[in-house]
Amino acid sequence: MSNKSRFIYLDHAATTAVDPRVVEAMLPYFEHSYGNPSSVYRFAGQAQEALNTSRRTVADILGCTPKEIVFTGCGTESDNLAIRGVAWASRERGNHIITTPIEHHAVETTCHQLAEHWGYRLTVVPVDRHGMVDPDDIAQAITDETVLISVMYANNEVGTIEPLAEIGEIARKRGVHLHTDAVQAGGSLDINVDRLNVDLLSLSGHKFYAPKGVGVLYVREGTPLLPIQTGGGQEGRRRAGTENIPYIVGLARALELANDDRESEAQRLAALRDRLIAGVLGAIPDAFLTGHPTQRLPNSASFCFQGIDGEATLLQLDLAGIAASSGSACASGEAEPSHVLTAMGIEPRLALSSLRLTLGRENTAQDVDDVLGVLPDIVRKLRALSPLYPMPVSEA
Amino acid sequence: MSNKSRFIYLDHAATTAVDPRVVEAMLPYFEHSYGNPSSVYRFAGQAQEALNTSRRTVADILGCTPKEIVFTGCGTESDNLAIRGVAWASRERGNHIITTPIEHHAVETTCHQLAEHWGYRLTVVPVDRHGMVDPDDIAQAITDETVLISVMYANNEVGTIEPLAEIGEIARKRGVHLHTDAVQAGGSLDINVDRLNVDLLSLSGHKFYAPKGVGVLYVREGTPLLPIQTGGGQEGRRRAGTENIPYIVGLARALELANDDRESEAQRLAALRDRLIAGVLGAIPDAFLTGHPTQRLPNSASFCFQGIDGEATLLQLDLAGIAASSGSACASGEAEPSHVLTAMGIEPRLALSSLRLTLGRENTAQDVDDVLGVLPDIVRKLRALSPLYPMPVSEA
Amino acid sequence: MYSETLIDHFQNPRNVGVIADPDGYAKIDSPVCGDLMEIYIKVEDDEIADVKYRTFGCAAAIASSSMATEMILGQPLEVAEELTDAKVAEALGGLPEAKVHCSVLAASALHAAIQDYYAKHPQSAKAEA
Amino acid sequence: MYSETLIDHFQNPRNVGVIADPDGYAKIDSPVCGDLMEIYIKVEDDEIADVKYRTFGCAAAIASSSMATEMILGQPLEVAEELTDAKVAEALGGLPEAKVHCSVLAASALHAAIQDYYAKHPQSAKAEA
Ligand SMILES: Cc1ncc(COP(=O)(O)O)c(C=O)c1O
Ligand SMILES: Cc1ncc(COP(=O)(O)O)c(C=O)c1O
Repeated sequence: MSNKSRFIYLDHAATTAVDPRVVEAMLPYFEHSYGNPSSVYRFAGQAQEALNTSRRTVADILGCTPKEIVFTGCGTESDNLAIRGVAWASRERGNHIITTPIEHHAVETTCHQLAEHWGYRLTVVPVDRHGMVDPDDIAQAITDETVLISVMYANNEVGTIEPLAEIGEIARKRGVHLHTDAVQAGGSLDINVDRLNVDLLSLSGHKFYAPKGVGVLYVREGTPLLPIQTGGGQEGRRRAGTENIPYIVGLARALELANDDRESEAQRLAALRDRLIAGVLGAIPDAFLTGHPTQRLPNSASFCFQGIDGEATLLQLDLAGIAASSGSACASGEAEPSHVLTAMGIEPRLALSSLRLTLGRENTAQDVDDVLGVLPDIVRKLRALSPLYPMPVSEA
Repeated sequence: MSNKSRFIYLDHAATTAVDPRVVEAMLPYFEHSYGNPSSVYRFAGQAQEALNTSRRTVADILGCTPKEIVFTGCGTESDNLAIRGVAWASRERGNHIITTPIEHHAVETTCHQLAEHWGYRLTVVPVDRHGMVDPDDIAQAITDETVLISVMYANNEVGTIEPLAEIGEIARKRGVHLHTDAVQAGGSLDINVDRLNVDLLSLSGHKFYAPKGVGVLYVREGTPLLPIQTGGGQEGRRRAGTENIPYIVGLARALELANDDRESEAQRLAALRDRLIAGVLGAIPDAFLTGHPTQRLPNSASFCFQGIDGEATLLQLDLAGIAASSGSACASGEAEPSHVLTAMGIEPRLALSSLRLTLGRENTAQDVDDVLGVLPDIVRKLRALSPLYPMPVSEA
Repeated sequence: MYSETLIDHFQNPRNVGVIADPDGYAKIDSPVCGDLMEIYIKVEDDEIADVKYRTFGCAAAIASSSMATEMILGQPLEVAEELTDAKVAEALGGLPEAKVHCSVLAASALHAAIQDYYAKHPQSAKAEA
Repeated sequence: MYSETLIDHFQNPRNVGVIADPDGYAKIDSPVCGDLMEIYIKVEDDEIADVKYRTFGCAAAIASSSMATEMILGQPLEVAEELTDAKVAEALGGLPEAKVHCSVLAASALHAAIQDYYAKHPQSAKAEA
């Protein structure tokens, strides 16, 4: 195995390192202020206080009241609680759910389980070739039976940002609740729930430098929700289980840190992203940007390269010290073309060639240049091996 | 507020401090080996390896294969997954569940939700005055429709240890799956799944010096289970969500540490417990031990004191620097008498007087003696205030 | 969770006890949580000359009892009658939401004892009115 | 995840290319994952005199192709015919479970090319038998 000089992490959409300041904020709650926040003695007050403060911090950033925040065990749980929770609580009202074909598995599989096992009816509205949902399609799909619309805020594979505020307006007019999976947006886009017009919003700590294993579900007051994790009365009876205080503190601290310089950092990352996109498209023939050209996450660059397999590209990059992804991390091991790319009309074999590079806090222009220094060669080499790419004339 | 000399924590059944060795084991996975275990590059191999090793460690202690271990977000989730997961996966086979009246809310509420919302039929077998289930009652309750029996291993409020192996034998003979909530037993009792004869077993890290927010569900191979948290393919498709590697590593390390000196520590704690019980019953009139006199958790002493309210006792102890509980932490805020104590036939007002003292690793004989030094006075003082306790003759 | 005033009344409750031959008496159960308060008053010249109580309940219930009796001891009956749960809670430096019902118990018991006094002493000012 | 041998064959794949006028040829699609392999053989004296391939697929697919061709180059046809996916995987130092199908692709493609050779050269040893 080649041991290249340094390690460049370009898979921030998969997960991020925990920020040292976040670790520091969490540490007191492991060995010292370890009380169970439900306990009545004063010692547990330290944990209660940490829980309350964290809830307020998150609520302030989302522009909601602390009571509307439910801390969960991860982004997946937030999505599950939103969808199953609203669907179950609304069974008397209707059994129709509207969603998109580019949702994360946490939303997609949950909707499909509701359809297969519990008789819910699902409408999956299309997306265009940039992965964009048309709000009119949502409006068309709403029926008297519709109880929930779930449209992600920003896509994890191609970075496309959906027109949530418009969809939210339609949903509100028709009296249907709107959930958004904002897991990829948390920390980098505006997540004010009123500006977004949403009733439920999912976040996951590990996408913005908090640990894996903690999430948030915002639930607008008055939204029907049957708890899906039942037991004690924690989180306003919406999510049972002894609270994970260190991670909740960590999530709040991380969201606060991200929020502090959100706009300037987004600008910095967008500039790096655009340099990366321009560099790749300039140096590599038959390379395509996937996702929307402008309405995309500031840190996300995603491509398809005619004729090669994404996993082979990944391994070559890995051997060059660069961590990248072919799309969704949790789908890996599956060899199927991405459901997101095929929904955007990308032909299955081209979809298999996808490469996602997602930038983060520690990345620099040098990192981008280093990638641009090796990627064209990697693609050329793999194409020379490929029966799906024309042989260069000189060798033919 | 009085500032007594030292702090004595006697609420280990509510939660424990994270062991410094556990914190140390977790730390590398926050800032350094932070990869998403589903990612394909070599960097993520560190996280994958940690996950595999932790799974093996836990499996070895439970006496099962690594594939039978599902890491979850807490004990509550483990209980929910066991009950809802088996019930849902068995809908074709039957809709009857058997449980006990002394289960933790994580089991109790989940069973009741199944009954109320999904048409399952519930049989709650009785317990005797010591909180003990009679295996014959379970045998009687089984019908052709029975798909699951859930009986806790050791009760969190009164410490009674249930005759699981016998119940498991009956369940196996009748082809019904047996789940046990072993959250209070983890780290202190034998949790070998074959000796216990169980098909599903729940653990929660924070009861044995790992953090709050991580649990285990053991699922015997061949047990039907519909996932209740859906999304990516993690945990053998039984529990979606990016894995919380630091906590999983921490849980495994903590279980290993507890297992290393489990028997000697249990003996030490049982001696302290017995000294505490004898001291309380000897010094305080009209005091009763709740739970089984011998078949009880080594660290658990629980009482009722005629004529006083448990919460008042707790606050007096708190003011004396002693953290104790009136029963279940997650029920606090509720003013109802414990469902566990009333199921044991304890009259509601007596049940309101309950006090639970649960010992742990850092407790010493001195701690016990300090409690014995203040508790009788506290009870005497509160009784002098109580219209439910006869006035001392001298004052009358 | 609890104020220092409340803790003080809990640890050093005022006016605990019984009055052997009270002018007014009441025993009140809390419907919410099983708390129980027994209260005795002595009335002289339409003033609360003495008050004693015993309470079964949590710290908030005990402190509310103590505070309520202290607030009305030596007061004219009509002043005592104006005592409300909110005033008791305020005097205690506030109560956690889940504990507000405890102050209601104390105020209710006191009012019941005064009613009992009026019932047994029809010649008293209020009863006359 | 991958052995050093596999990584070596992935980074320096042997026998890549096409043969303009092959004696045997096959193009095989993996039903599992969309991988695709094209293989060309030249046969002389019932031996694999030359072999070339091109593969679309992951690292395991590419390395399996490389290893499989290396294993049969210069071998008698009947030896080449005995090549199995298990032997390829073993020579690569093992494959992760999810990648075993990649070695199947390489072995299948090779066998198909040999069949193609027999079909086109009915006078060959095997075809005669
Ligand atoms: C868009 C999106 N939704 C949901 C999730 C699931 O979050 P978690 O891994 O915290 O369960 C992820 C990432 O894994 C994601 O990218
Ligand atoms: C017996 C029992 N089961 C389940 C739980 C729930 O575990 P967790 O707090 O990890 O959700 C607890 C403790 O809280 C418990 O004591």
